[in-house]
Amino acid sequence: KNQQQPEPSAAKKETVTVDVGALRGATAMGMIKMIAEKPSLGQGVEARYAIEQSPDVLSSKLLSGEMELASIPTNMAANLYNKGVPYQLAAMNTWGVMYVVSNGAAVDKWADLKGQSIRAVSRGASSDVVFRYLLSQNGIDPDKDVNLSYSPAPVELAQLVMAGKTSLACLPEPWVSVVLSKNPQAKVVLDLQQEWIRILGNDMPFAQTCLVVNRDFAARHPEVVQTFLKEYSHSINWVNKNPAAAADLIKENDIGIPAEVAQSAIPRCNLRYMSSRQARPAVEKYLQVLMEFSPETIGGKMPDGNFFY
Amino acid sequence: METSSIKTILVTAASILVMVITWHLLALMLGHEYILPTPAETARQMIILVSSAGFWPVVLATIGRGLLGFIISLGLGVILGLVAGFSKAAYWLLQPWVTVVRSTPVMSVIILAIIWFESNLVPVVVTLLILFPIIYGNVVAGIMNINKELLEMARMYKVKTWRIVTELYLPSILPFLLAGASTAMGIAWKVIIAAEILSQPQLGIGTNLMIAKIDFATAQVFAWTVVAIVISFVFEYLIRLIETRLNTWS
Amino acid sequence: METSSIKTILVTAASILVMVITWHLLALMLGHEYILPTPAETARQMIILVSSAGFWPVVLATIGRGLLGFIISLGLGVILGLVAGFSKAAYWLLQPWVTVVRSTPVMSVIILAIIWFESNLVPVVVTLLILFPIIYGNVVAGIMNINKELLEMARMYKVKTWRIVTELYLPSILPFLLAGASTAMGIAWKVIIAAEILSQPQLGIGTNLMIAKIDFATAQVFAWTVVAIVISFVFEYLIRLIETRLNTWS
Amino acid sequence: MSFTIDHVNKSFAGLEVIKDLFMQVEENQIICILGPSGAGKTTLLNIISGVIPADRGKISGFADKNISYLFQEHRLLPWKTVEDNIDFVLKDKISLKERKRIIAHYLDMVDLTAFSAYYPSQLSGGMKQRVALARAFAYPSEILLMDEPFKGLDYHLKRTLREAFIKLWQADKRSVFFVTHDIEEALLMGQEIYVLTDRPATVKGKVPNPIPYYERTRNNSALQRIENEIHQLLSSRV
Amino acid sequence: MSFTIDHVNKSFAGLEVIKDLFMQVEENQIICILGPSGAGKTTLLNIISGVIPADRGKISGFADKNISYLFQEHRLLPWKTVEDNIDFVLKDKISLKERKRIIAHYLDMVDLTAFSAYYPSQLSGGMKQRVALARAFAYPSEILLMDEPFKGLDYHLKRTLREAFIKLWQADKRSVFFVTHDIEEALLMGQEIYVLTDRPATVKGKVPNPIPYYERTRNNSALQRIENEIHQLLSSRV
Ligand SMILES: Nc1ncnc2c1ncn2[C@@H]1O[C@H](COP(=O)(O)OP(=O)(O)OP(=O)(O)O)[C@@H](O)[C@H]1O
Ligand SMILES: Nc1ncnc2c1ncn2[C@@H]1O[C@H](COP(=O)(O)OP(=O)(O)OP(=O)(O)O)[C@@H](O)[C@H]1O
Ligand SMILES: [Mg+2]
Ligand SMILES: [Mg+2]
Repeated sequence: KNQQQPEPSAAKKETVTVDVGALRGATAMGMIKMIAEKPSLGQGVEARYAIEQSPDVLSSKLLSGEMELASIPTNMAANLYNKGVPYQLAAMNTWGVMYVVSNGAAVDKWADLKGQSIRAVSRGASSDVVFRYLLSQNGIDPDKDVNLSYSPAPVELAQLVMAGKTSLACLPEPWVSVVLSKNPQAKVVLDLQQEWIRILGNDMPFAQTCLVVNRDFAARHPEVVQTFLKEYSHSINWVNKNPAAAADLIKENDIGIPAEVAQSAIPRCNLRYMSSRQARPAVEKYLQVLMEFSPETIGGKMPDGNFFY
Repeated sequence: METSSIKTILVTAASILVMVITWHLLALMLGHEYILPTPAETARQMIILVSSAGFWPVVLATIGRGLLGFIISLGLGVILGLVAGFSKAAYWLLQPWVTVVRSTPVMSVIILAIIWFESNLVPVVVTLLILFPIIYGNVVAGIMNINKELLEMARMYKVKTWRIVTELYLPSILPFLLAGASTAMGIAWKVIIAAEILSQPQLGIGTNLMIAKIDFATAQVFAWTVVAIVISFVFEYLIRLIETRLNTWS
Repeated sequence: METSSIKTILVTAASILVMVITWHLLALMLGHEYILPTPAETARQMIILVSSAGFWPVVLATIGRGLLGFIISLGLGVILGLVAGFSKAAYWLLQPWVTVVRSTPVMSVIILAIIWFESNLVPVVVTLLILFPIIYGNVVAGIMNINKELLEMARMYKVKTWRIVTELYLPSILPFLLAGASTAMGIAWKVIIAAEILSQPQLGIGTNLMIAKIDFATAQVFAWTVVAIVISFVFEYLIRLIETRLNTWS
Repeated sequence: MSFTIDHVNKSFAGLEVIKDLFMQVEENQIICILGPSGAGKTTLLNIISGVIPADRGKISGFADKNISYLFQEHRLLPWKTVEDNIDFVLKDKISLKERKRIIAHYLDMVDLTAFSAYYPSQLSGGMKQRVALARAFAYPSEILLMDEPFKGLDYHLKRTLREAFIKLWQADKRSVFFVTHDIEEALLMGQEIYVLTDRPATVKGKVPNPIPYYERTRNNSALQRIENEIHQLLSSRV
Repeated sequence: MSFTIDHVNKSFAGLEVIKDLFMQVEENQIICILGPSGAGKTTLLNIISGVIPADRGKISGFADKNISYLFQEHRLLPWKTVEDNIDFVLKDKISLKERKRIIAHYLDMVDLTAFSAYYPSQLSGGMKQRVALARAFAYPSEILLMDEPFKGLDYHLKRTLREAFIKLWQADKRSVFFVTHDIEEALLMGQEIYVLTDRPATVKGKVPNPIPYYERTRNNSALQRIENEIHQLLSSRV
């Protein structure tokens, strides 16, 4: 479907289609201005934004190389790279959206979690690994000292918290905001991002999601990628500065975030554009932790330097 | 007949009433609309849904997929079932494939399905994976339970094989086939919606149900659920009509 | 008997071989291990899996859930099926409930299931929602097809109702029941795994399969899938054994 | 006490099968019923037994009685052995020990002792008929409805069973309604022989047969007269 | 050409049913077979027809022939009407028009013209038997295997059918193997009457019956002699 030719200069009229994907939810948030306004990425370049609702659909498009650019979890990017799927980390966009929400449980420091029942999302996923890592760094054995149970998706967990059926939940944004808006009892008690910074002494929280670019596409159309990254960084900055306006766009474009909470969710989403070179140390730190704790989540090894675009 | 069908309707209505009341009480008990909305709230949402412009295309898309999956399952189930019923060798040849189709988790092959088929067809394929074994199993059981004496008679009178199949085997397995078909038809809607949730076609009850779910519009989730149940009711009724039409002889 | 069972094994083995070769060729064609691993790679993963310490508890947990779901479905299906088969009124009372159970998408009620049951039991409940209608439908069909002359005979000779149920109805519906049970048993593993993916219990093939899947450890996904298929094979064989033991008379 | 079948009518979807059929018979008699194939004999027994209702007319004397109905088809449970098929109708009524004795007794009578553990599918046509016969005899009843009980049996067996039946009846008199196509059988067994018309069945005539059983032999001239009477009745037009 | 059943043996799970049974019969004859219930007559017909194989022994002359087998049970398809049940065995062999004619002819012969659109479940026992009979007659065959064809029929119908059958056979001679329990029937129909022993069945004796059909009446003394011979054979011990 990419009608490009080997030498773009030879056929300038040729249109280039750029498929950009993200999963419904926070990963799509920073992109909302682009989704809404579809800024030009160059002459004859047509960008198509697909916000996938089903992780399987997004996965299948990445595995079959159908996407040129996509916003996905960083560990998934590393994993795909390690498996030989031709995607590179183009830029960082989100630095952690994980919070512990309490629904009546008296918790305000990590030690308070000991002996508690906590619900989290998706056993074995990177967010789970990070949570377990932070627990164990605080001297809490995730398998013994707490009673962890899981929901398949954040929606169900959010519903449980809203209904007061669980007293502690480790939730991602924007579901945190949803819960807070619907259940006045609920409050954020712990911020996994801050805890990460505290424990690892980094200046950045964990590198949760990133933008990947198809390697072949990047090689063929570097200028398109450059333009995209510029627009993307714009978009993220704009969202951070104009949460209300961003919320309006989110409402208009339905990216799976309940419009009422988008505005309050944005500050907690830690959206920040960072080029891949700049982000590399933080990303590697993050991947290193995953590597130690659960190597499968990043494909069994640390990605080499070519991972970074 | 007249009074008994009135009775039937009354009993069914009473049963539905009890169900709705139970639902209402449970909803009150739970007290959280976003977990279990009341029937009234669901009804309100349903009215909004049904009167919205996009309703029928969505419903028809799902019905189309369900029917397609069902018909392919029926065709494959009957043909392969007959083949397996006829020949022991064919049975044992097919058995591993049927077992694989029957027990392979959808999750394991969903990515393959999405890559190989377009998102409109994935639910059809997934439905096939559940409905086909139901129909196949019942057809094979029907053949195993065929009246061997009638078969001997037909062979003795040198009736052509295709006549034996269509005029002796098919009517014999009909009760099994109808049981399988009616169960399959009932389950089809649940399965097709689950598959639509996985593959997210543009139009589909599953797609809408998932969107409603993510938006915590639980009443809307239940409204779509009721739509699915109503579809199931309608097709169940159709199958029952076919059943009585086919069974004039006993 | 001896030679025919050897033949059976050969035919089945040949069929499995063809399947594995097809799989291998498809895997080569696709050329991406993370989309479709080769049988060899899957086998390697299986060996790693089976020899790991956590393997058996996981498998046993899933088998336990599957069996529990199956047995409850069987019990409910047979009892309610008999009740519905006996009395038209009961049938019409139950019908709406069965339709609802049969066609309600799991997604719509998963949250209720999570609230009402613990995560170990949720898969059992979800399995029930699919297996019960299969067995119920077949039992009802079996009763509809009961030999009315035998029934008249039993009534004439004033045989007690519970004897009529156990000694006339049950053997009569056996072919239908076995067809339903064997289909249900086959589908059970697929369903239980899907449900484990939804409820994520600590131990369970579905939980592990899902983790492998989000890690793109596709060979491991397929290894777990093969485990599910093997379980299905084993239980299919057990059902067949029961079938031949129960059917000594024809 | 007596039985009355009082102007019974029965139609199946417009086909008149029984029309104004009237019978009044004494208790504890063997009533033989002759009539063309498809006349309505089985339908009559079905009405008497309550298996199907009459359209019009009344029957009296049969209510609350235990009835052994030997159906026209054997109606054996295919998944039960010969023994268990008989036991099926005796259970909960008779003690185990007594049941064993009764079953053994009647299996011996129909010459199937060696086949007590056989399933119906392993029996010959006549053998299945005999099991059904043994079941009807074994069941403790006041009324016996028998629809061609000895069909498919050979000459000798028929005679043996006929004689055994008479002996049984003499020892313990029950009311028997005996449908047959065999005129000789009717002559040898019946105390009253009803001849039915062709469909719609009604009583064409009834021939009493007061000859004591021990005198009913081939050359008994009184019996021959009755036989002629029956033959005349059968061939007469109404 | 002739048929040979050459020392055939058959056992079912240890139960010896047919033992060294030998028969040699000419073509186009009516062979009647008498024997006790459960002897092995049906088993013999099943072996002849190829439904079941013999354990030992050979049968010859039957291969490649079209056989009309009137089974001991009616074996009608419950979902087909009387007419369609007969049509079922004629289709693809005979043109539609001819089939209609044949079906009408034989339904008339068994007196079921009015019931051509009935389903088996709506027929009486004797009527079902007659449909099976019509089907066997209608099917174009060289060999007729008939297992108690006239059972369950009334006296008059039996006679009519017997006569129709003889007439049919005289017009178009076929080889008939006719199992019956009715000695009179065997006498009136058979050209050779085989009497079998009780299980295990073997030939106890064979009685030729050369009397032409028009002379076979009740008072024919030659026929009575044959009857006596058969009675003696039946009661003799081997
Ligand atoms: N499948 C079988 N398994 C075991 N025994 C069998 C089977 N089929 C027939 N038999 C036995 O073979 C014997 C002969 O049966 P067959 O049906 O040939 O008798 P028959 O002479 O036709 O008797 P009838 O006059 O009662 O029809 C019987 O004792 C029967 O129990
Ligand atoms: N369910 C039914 N529907 C329609 N017609 C029926 C039904 N049952 C019986 N009949 C008709 O009723 C008539 C009498 O049947 P019945 O069985 O009483 O005859 P019968 O006298 O017992 O004959 P046979 O001696 O052949 O057994 C037959 O013509 C039959 O076709
Ligand atoms: Mg009758
Ligand atoms: Mg026989």
